[in-house]
Amino acid sequence: MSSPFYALLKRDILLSIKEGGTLGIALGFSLIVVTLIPLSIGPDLNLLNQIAPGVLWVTLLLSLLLSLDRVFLTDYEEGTLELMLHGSMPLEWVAFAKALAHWLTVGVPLSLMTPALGLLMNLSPNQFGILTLAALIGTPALSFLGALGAGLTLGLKRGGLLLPLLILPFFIPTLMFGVSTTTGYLFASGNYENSLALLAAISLTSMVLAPFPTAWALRFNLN
Amino acid sequence: MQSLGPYSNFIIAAYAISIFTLIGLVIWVHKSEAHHKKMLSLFSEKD
Amino acid sequence: MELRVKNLHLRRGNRLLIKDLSFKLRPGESLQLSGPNGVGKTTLIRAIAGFITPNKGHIATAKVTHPEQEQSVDDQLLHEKIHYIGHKNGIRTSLTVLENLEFWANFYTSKTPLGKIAQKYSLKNLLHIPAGYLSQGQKRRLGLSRLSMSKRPLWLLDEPTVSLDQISVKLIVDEANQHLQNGGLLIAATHIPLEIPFTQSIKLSQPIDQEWEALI
Amino acid sequence: MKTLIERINNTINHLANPSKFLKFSQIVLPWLGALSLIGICTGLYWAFFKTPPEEEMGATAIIMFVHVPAALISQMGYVLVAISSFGLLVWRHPIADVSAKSAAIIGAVFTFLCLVTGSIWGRPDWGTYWQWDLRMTSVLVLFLLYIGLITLRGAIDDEGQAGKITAILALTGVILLPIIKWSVEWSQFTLHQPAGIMRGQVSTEFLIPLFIMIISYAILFTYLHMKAMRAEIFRRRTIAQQQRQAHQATQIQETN
Repeated sequence: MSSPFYALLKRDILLSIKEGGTLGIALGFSLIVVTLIPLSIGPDLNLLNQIAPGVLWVTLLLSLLLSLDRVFLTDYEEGTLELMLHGSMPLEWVAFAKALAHWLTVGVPLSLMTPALGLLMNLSPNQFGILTLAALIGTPALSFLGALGAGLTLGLKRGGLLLPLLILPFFIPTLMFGVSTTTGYLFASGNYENSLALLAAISLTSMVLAPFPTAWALRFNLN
Repeated sequence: MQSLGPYSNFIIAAYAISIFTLIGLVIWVHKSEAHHKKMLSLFSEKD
Repeated sequence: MELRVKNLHLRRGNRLLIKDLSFKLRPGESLQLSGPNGVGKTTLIRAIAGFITPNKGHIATAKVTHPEQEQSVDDQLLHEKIHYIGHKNGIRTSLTVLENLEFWANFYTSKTPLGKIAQKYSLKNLLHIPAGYLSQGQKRRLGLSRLSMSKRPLWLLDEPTVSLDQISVKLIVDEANQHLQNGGLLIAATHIPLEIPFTQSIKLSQPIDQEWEALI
Repeated sequence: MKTLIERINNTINHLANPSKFLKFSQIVLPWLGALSLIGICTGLYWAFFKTPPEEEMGATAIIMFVHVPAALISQMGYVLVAISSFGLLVWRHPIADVSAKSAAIIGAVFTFLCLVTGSIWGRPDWGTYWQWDLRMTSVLVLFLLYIGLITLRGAIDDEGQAGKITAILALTGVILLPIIKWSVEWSQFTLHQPAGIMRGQVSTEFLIPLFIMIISYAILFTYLHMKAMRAEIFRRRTIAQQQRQAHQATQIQETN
């Protein structure tokens, strides 16, 4: 691991602890969304159990999205991002490090929170393992594609509002494979290992490819 | 002419929407081209 | 290292700000950019810093060992040879002064002890204070401290003395002169005269008939 | 073969010059307009009066003559957006940006038409206006992508910047659209329905008018695209003139 990369990663994690905020909002948001579901469709435990995978994944997508617009914004406004262009590390690695930091500070905690949300959706504790595992494997794609969206909307006054519209369609593959992994395991209706492998493939591909257009967008925004 | 059958409403609706939207689009590009052309000649250097 | 700017054209939107600008900067030479606001000083500096792609012409560096040959290095490599001090300080207000210094030192893989840098820029007593609480002058000094972190041949200073007191201005001037004596290159845009013996000067002025032309 | 490539290259270079494009389009546009009008009228006449009713799919199959061309053109439109975006990012030519901007708006309208006609066609066939089948779903995603492109461009103030950043989104979309489609298909989310129109089950009497309609729609798209590009070029030139005059006015004020 190259040293500037590690320095940036360390700084971003330190910042998320110091500035707090975003993670709390994401966790709180996911809790309120899952609370609203039974309130809106009625407390039918069987029905809740059946729709749990879909609801939990949509909740995960939405709450992760909430914190994405901050990924580059403060650094851009304070002039740090432009100076990162002059480091020994290409901007692609900067984009990678910042997306990875986002996953570590938002994606991982949100994934670890899913069992608690599963409880509210009438899932039994022996199903929590696969739920968390799938979330952990699927969320890197969300962070890395989301960072791309954050890079695209960086120069906008209200980029945070546009970001979901641009990036949610790109989350569909993760959603599809995530839900089919969880459903496959929970209801034994299908093979879940394949879905899990594809979920991992989507995450790895996003991690490898997304930093390139992200760095491209960042360069254009420094113009 | 073939008979449109019991679903003629649907057929008419599909065609009407398509044709009116396309005509609208044609009118829009015409108007916007004419408008911007006029603006350009208005602001162009006379000399 | 030598900086070569050749037939540079820069535009912002529909306006051609810099037209056909060429100059050369050799080791130890410095260039002063002057002129009223909005004539393109910042744009020129940001173009050399690599943030703006020229519309025509090119910016390149060459090794001085072969002055006759056109040995140009591509722009990507230029990035690691530049210290850019812009309008923004590039410090994170929620981190302490020390955390900011540590990050930049690691990011630039600097070997200079941080204590020495803090001493030089009179930040020693502020190390554990969040940067957000600093005064404008202190923030500026923290930003400028990057200049001492890694040795880089080309310094681009855009209004470096903004919100600095007399002592700090002198510090910057001394640093810049030291840099030039060591064979460095310097380009500075300033309103006020600096005690730097500039070898070249470009006064960007606003011609009445400045070119406004649609890109298309 | 080589001369053909050279000729295509020359044509592209020729058209990349905005002034030459304006002249060229001025000449071509009336012909394109007339051709697409005649084509659409012929196609529709043929479809309604010369074609026996489709036996397998029922009378509503006649909707295909406006649905299938819209579906194809919506995809072609995106391909054009992507090619233009690529051209902008690689050659940095502003006319590529104008082309991408115009194609996105018109492509979005054709996608909308595809969705609406498909939905209307679905009601008698499926018993519902919206069926989450693979094709409808992927057209919906395409539509969302078009909307994203248009709103992103609209949200960025600096036009040069807007073009380049939108181009990145367009190219990302090209890579992700097939993956999205495949993921929807793979997860067996979509309902299985009988194979449709493009799988050779259409009777041959239908193919000729369908083909005429597709060609006419393509010509219409070219017509609309060229017109919109002309408008956009005029608009950008006007803005430059206005900025120049505003600037000159302040200069005169200062010298007085």
